[in-house]
Amino acid sequence: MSSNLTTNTIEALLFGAGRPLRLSEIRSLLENNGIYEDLPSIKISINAIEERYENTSLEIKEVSSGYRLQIKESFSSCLSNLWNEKTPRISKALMETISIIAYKQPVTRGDIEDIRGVHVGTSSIRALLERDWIKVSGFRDVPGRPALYVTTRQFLDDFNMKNISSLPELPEPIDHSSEAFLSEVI
Amino acid sequence: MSSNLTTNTIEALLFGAGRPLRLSEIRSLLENNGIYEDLPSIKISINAIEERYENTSLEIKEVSSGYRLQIKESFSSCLSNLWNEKTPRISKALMETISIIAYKQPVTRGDIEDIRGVHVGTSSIRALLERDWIKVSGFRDVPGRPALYVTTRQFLDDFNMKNISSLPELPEPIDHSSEAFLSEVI
Amino acid sequence: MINSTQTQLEIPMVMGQPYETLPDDLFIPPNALELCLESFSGPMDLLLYLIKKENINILDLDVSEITEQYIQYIELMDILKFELAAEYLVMAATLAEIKSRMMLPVVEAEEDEEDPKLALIKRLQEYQRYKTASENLAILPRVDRDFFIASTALPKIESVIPDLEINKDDLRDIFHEILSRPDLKSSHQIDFEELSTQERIQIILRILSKRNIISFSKTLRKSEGKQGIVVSLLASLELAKDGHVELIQNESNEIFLKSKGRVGNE
Repeated sequence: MSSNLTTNTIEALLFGAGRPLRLSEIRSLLENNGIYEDLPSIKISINAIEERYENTSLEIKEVSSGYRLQIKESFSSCLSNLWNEKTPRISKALMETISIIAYKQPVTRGDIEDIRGVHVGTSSIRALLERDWIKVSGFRDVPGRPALYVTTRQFLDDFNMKNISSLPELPEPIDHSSEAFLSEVI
Repeated sequence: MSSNLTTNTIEALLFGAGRPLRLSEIRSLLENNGIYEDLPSIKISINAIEERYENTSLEIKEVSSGYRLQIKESFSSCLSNLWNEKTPRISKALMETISIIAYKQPVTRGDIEDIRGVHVGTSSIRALLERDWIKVSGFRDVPGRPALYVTTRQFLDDFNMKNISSLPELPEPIDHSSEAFLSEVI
Repeated sequence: MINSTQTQLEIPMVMGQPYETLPDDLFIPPNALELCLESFSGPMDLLLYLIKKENINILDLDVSEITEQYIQYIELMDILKFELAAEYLVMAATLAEIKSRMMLPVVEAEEDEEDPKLALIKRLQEYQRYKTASENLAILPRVDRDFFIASTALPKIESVIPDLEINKDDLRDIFHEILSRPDLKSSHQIDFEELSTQERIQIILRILSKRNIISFSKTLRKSEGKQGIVVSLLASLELAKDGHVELIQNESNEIFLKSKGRVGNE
C-alpha cells in the first residue's frame, strides 16, 4: 500500500513536470528518490489524488502520454479572460528556444543552453509544453537521462506548416561564408 | 463570505495564470466572471486554499508579484531528478555582481567594477538581464551616460521574497569608527 | 533536501582536466589548490582569501607578507596557464607600491594624498561586505534549485487566440542569428601573435576596396570568439579615427563600415 508520502511525492512530480507522466516514468522517478512501488500501487496513489481534488478546481486526467493534472473544464471561461486580456506575447528568449528545438530536434535543455550560451529556465520549457508546441520524445542515454524535446503537430499548425521539412531553409552559416570571405581577400 | 466556488475559481486562476497574481488582480478577474468579492474575502479564500494543501505537496506563497502555488521544498530533490541535469549553477562572480546590484541599486557597471576590482563583462550583465533579474532603470548623468541597473520583481520572486527588504542584511563595514582607526595606523 | 551548491569544493580544472600534480619547483601552501584557484572571482577575492588563511584581521594587514604570497599565487596561475586578467597584475603592482613605500624612510606625507595602504584596506572591507552578502544570497532558497513552481494543464479555452505575431520565417531568422553569434563563452588563451589589429585593418581595407560597405559582423570569424570581436572593433575604430571609414548603425543595431573613398588598392 502506498503511504501519504508516496502519494504526495507523485503529486509533486505531476505538478512539477509540466507534462504528462506515464506510470512507468513515475515509478523510476520514485526509485531515484528511494521510494520503491509497483505500478498498481502507483495507480492507487493516483486514485487517491483524484479523490483529493474532488471538490477543488483540479482533476487528474489520463491522456495518451500519461497522467496529468489539469484545471476542470468548468473554469475555462474565467481563464479565457485571463488569457485574452494579455495577448500571449512570446519573449525573445522563448522564440530562441523554440527555434533551436525546431531546427535541431531532438534536443535536451542542456543542448539549448549550450547553443544559446545562457541559462534556460524550466519556466521557458514549461511555457512551450503548456502551449503544446513541444513534447518529450524520449531521454538521452547519458547520466541524468535528460529529456529530449521535439516539436508537436500543434506547433506545425500554429506556424502554418504541413510538416517539419516546411521549415524555411537556413542560409549558409555566416561564419563559413565570412571565413571564406576573409580568406578570399587575404 | 466567500463560497467554495469562489475559492475554487481563485485556485483555478492561480494555476491558470502561470505567474503570481495580486489580490487586486484576482478581484478584477473574478469580476469579469461575475463574482464580486472584496479583498479581505479573497484573502480568506487564499487562506482556505492554504489549509486545503496542508497535507499535500503544495503550498501557497506570497512573493513580490503576488500569490503563487508552489511545491513544498521537501519534494525538491525528486523534482531536480525530473528536470535532471545539474542544478543551475550560478558562478561566484555572477552572485557577487547581482548582490551588489541588489544592495546598492541603482548602480552602473563601473560601480560594480569598483567594488569587485575586476572587469565586469557584458556576458554577466546579459546573463542577469536574460534571467530577468535586473533591468535598466535609467542612465547616470555623467559622460558616457552609463546604464543604471536595478533588480526586478522576478528576482525577488525567484528567491521567494516579498520585497527587497527581505534580503538578508548587508554586513556592516568591519570597523565603524574607521576614522579613529585611520589615525591609529598612520 | 536543499541542494546547496555553495559548499562544494571544486577541483581545479586545467584545460578541462582536473589538476592533480603540482609543479615541484614551487612551494604551494597546503589546501591551496583545492581551494579552487580558478574560482577566485578576482584579485580582491584572492587577497581576502590570503588574509583569511593567515587568520589576521584586515585591519592588521601585513603588506609585505601578503604581497609575497599574492605574487606566488599569480606566478602559480601563470604556470598553470590560467588566463590571468590584467586586474590581478594591477593588484600586484598596488601591493608592491605599498610595500616599497613602507620600506622608505618615513617622510611627511602630503596631506591630500591618501595612504594607498589605507585605501586598499577600505576597498577590501567594502568588497568583503558584498562578498559575504553574495554568499548569503547564494544559500537562499532559489527557484528551480530549492523549490519548484506548481503547474497544471489548462482546460480547453474557448477564446479567440490572437494571431501569432511571428511566423516560420522568424524562426529561421532567429535560429540563424543564434548560430552566427560569436562564441562568447568559450575560454581562450591570449596569444598576441595570433590576431593582430594591424593585420585586421589590412584585411578590412582590402574588403572595402572591392565593395563600398560591409557590416561589422562580416569582419568577424566565428572561431576567433571574443578576441576576434575585439580585434575587429579596434581595427574599425582605428580606421574611423584615421578617416578611412565611417561607422554607421542602423535600426537593427548592426554596425556598418562605410568606405570614405580614401581606400586605395595598396
